[in-house]
Amino acid sequence: MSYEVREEAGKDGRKILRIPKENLLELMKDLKGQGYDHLALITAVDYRDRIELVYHLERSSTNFEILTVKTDVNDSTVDSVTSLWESANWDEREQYDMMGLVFRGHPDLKRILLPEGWVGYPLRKDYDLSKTQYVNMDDEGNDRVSFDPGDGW
Amino acid sequence: MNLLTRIADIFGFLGHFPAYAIAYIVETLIVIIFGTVAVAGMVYLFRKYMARVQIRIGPNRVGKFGLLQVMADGLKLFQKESIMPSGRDDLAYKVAPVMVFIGLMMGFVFIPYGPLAWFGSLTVTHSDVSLVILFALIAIMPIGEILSGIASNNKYAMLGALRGVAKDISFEVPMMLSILSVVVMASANVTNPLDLNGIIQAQSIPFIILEPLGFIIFFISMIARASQSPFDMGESDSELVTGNTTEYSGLRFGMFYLGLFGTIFLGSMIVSIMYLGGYNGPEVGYLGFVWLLIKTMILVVITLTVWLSMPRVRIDKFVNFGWKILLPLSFIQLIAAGFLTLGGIA
Amino acid sequence: MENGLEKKYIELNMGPQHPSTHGVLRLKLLLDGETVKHVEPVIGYLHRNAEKICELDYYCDSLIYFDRMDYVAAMNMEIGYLEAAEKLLAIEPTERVKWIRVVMAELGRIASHLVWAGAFGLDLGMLTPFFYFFEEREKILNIFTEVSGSRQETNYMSIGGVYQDFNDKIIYKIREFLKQFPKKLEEAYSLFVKNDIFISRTKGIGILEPEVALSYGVTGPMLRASGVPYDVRKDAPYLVYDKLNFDIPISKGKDVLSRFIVRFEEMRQSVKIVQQALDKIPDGPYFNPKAKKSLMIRLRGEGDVYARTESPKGEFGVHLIGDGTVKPYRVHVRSPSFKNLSILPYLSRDVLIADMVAISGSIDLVFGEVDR
Amino acid sequence: MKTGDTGFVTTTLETALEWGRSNSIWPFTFGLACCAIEMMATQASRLDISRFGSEVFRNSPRQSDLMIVSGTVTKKMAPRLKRLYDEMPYPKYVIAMGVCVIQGGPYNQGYSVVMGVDRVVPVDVYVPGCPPTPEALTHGIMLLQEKIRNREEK
Repeated sequence: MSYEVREEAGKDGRKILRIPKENLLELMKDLKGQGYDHLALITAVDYRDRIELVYHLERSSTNFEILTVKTDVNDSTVDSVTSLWESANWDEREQYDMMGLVFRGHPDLKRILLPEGWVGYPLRKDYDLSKTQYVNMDDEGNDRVSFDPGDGW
Repeated sequence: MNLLTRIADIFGFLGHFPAYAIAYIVETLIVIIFGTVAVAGMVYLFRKYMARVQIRIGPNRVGKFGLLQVMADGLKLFQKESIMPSGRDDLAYKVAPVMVFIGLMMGFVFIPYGPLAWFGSLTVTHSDVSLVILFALIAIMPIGEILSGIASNNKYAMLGALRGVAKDISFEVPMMLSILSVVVMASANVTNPLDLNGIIQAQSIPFIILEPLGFIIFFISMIARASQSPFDMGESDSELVTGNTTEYSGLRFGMFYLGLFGTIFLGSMIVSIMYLGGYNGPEVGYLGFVWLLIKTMILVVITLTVWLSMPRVRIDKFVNFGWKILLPLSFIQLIAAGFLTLGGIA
Repeated sequence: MENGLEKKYIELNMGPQHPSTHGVLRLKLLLDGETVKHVEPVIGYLHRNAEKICELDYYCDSLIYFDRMDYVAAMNMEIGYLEAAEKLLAIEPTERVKWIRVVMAELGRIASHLVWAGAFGLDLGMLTPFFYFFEEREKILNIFTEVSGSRQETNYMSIGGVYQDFNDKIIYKIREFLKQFPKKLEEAYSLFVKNDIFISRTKGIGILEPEVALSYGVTGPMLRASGVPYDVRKDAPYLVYDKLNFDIPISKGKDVLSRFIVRFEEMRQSVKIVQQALDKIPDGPYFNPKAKKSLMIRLRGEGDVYARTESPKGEFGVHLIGDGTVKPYRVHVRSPSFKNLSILPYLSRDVLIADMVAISGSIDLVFGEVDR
Repeated sequence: MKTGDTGFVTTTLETALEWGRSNSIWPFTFGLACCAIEMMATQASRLDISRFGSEVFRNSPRQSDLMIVSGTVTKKMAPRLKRLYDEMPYPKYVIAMGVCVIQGGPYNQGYSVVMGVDRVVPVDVYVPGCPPTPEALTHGIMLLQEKIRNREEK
């Protein structure tokens, strides 16, 4: 192994691997090779100084036992794992939408839940809830986001 | 003495020709009113029946037992704003619902209703080829539906119209073949087998007993003609919103709505004339019309039950079914009809 | 779509309001006549920022947002959240509570599958079964009303316990329901599977190979219909599922029909589970005294947990992080419908529109959960 | 209240038309969220709004009279909802079902929910609850009927 993995135990007894961001894709490839064929979830947690990216993997051969992989992201870019699991596609789009993480190598990285053009990433801790944004639609059905209450709802 | 001559008698002081002209118009109006009321009654019945099947109550607040429900619907549709989509083909858009409505009502005019008590025969007009005219008239309706889909500049409507075309051509041929077998069988007994009256008179044994296969083919075709479930691909709610009528509102939609139920009623009537002996029955001279109505209502209830319990057929499967199963079967029953006729059974 | 070929295709926009999109799904279709060439699901029309406002509320308050995620199976959602929250706050529910929760979860599963079956019938153009299923569901909602006071979004459970103990009346009601339900279920089942048109609409449609399903993260009845026997209740038992005797139905058919059959079999299994659980409920408190109502908002948790439960749609995971305050630091939900929906473009390549509707119906979408 | 100068005939006609309008409210199949399931339950056997003439759920906005906004209206959905409302022909009515639709409900501290659908379309009847029971929605429809009969202009 050319990368270092720190192992931790979670509060609920899960095995957690912590890996530097650079080696993430490498580790994921290895894990896929070890039979982790089910990517259950990609989560991100904003700790203000860094964003922690969490992958929950499951292995169908051994009763879907769970393995968590964590990595810290400081500059909000990270390698995409869509080439390994198809399910990463929408998950990564969601994290891009909600947390502003940019996944390198993602085939179609755009907002998934919020309208195109939304300002800010809502699940970040520094997102300002008091600034209301308004959405309107043009004739082609594209969304238009603005801060002007007269334009949209 | 039939209804027509009775009406003509009332206007007899005008002379022979004007009296009959007025009588024709009046009776046509009567038939159209009858048609509308019958269809409205059927809508009410359908709603009550549907509610019954679905462990509900159905309309019961408007008038006694909700009898006026359909009237309320009609009044409402009458005063609804009629939104017309931009980019429509104006003439076709406006003509389409009228075509459906007129086609339906004209169909009612050519039906031999049979005699009823004092009124005598209720039939409006006679023709030696009323069968041909009737089917020519109800063939107008699908054109209206297709036109509505193409004209309203909406993709759902367009797809609905395309499906309608695919559906119509795939059952039309078997339907016509089964009509042909009816004509063949009728020609053994009567001299005017192209007249609906002749067909009824030929059925001392109802054709459903002689030709059950033909009956089934014709009945399926009639359900498909009414474009109701399971053959409602044209206006399939869950796929194409409401298909060809998506862009229609108000009274224009009301015409389509009436057209849908009216076709079920008219179709059942035609089936009962072609295969169940129409107004034949005990006391024909007095109760003929009642027999026709009873037979029709039985078929209507069967049709509605099918509507309520069947999922929609996929369009390509239906086209396959039409060409690969219905068509060969209709040839078989045509040959069978020929043998029956030659063997002197019919 | 390569070089200008798409000019030939019809672009059709289905939704966000469309009768068969089960809420607010929008599908951008490219059609070649009736054949679907490409589907792009657009979601987010029901994005209600649940994950964000969970961070603004106390641990016990977040429950209501979970109720409204999979809004047809609120009980299962509550269990999903509480599995995580109780682990994080180190409050173990009492033994009786666990059994009560199992009963409620399985009733919720039945209710959810009933709604699905009704809506699926509507998708295929079958009007009547919808009413039969809703009539049965109504009876389950009566039980829910009896225990919680609310029909659909029950908010019955709470950290460390449930809102109200089971009494004789509730147990009697559940037993009454169980007595007549299997017969009604079989009746409705035969309405579908004995119908040739239904079979022809579902058999061999939307074939989903197990490897693909796993790669897309599909779980629940969708995955089991593809032949993978993954059920959190068996593979990583929570509550008291390890003490109950039930089977995980799987099917080798991989198509829409087998998804239908699997869901119906699940309902039968749920009936079995409820019956067993009712017989075995132990006596005891229905609330962990550590989680007294007056202390509820002062509960503090630290660390991070990921709890999986089996919701009617599939693996429902809650990733909960506490920073030692009275409010969660981050809540993230693995919503099974979200993952199951992502396979729609794969399944509906080169199928007819009618089949695409059947496939999207077989996924069992609930938008509260897809968009959160 | 406006009766016009033509007197009796107009009034009678108006009454008849109002009678027709109020007894034939065809709702629009428009489900957004949780409340949509309760709307379906209202349609189903137990409560059966077909008794009031609201049986025909039309899928096309062109053919419906009543939009039951059932469930949270998000900002992404609001423009679409507005467009669907515009596509409905007059006279048209709106029932706001559930607190989310009335004022944002439990989600009103968030960023993506519209604080009440009355900012988007005019509402005739508000039915509170989360979600309102089918009984409540039925009551809402009856209130709407009453409102139509009493000629309350929007």
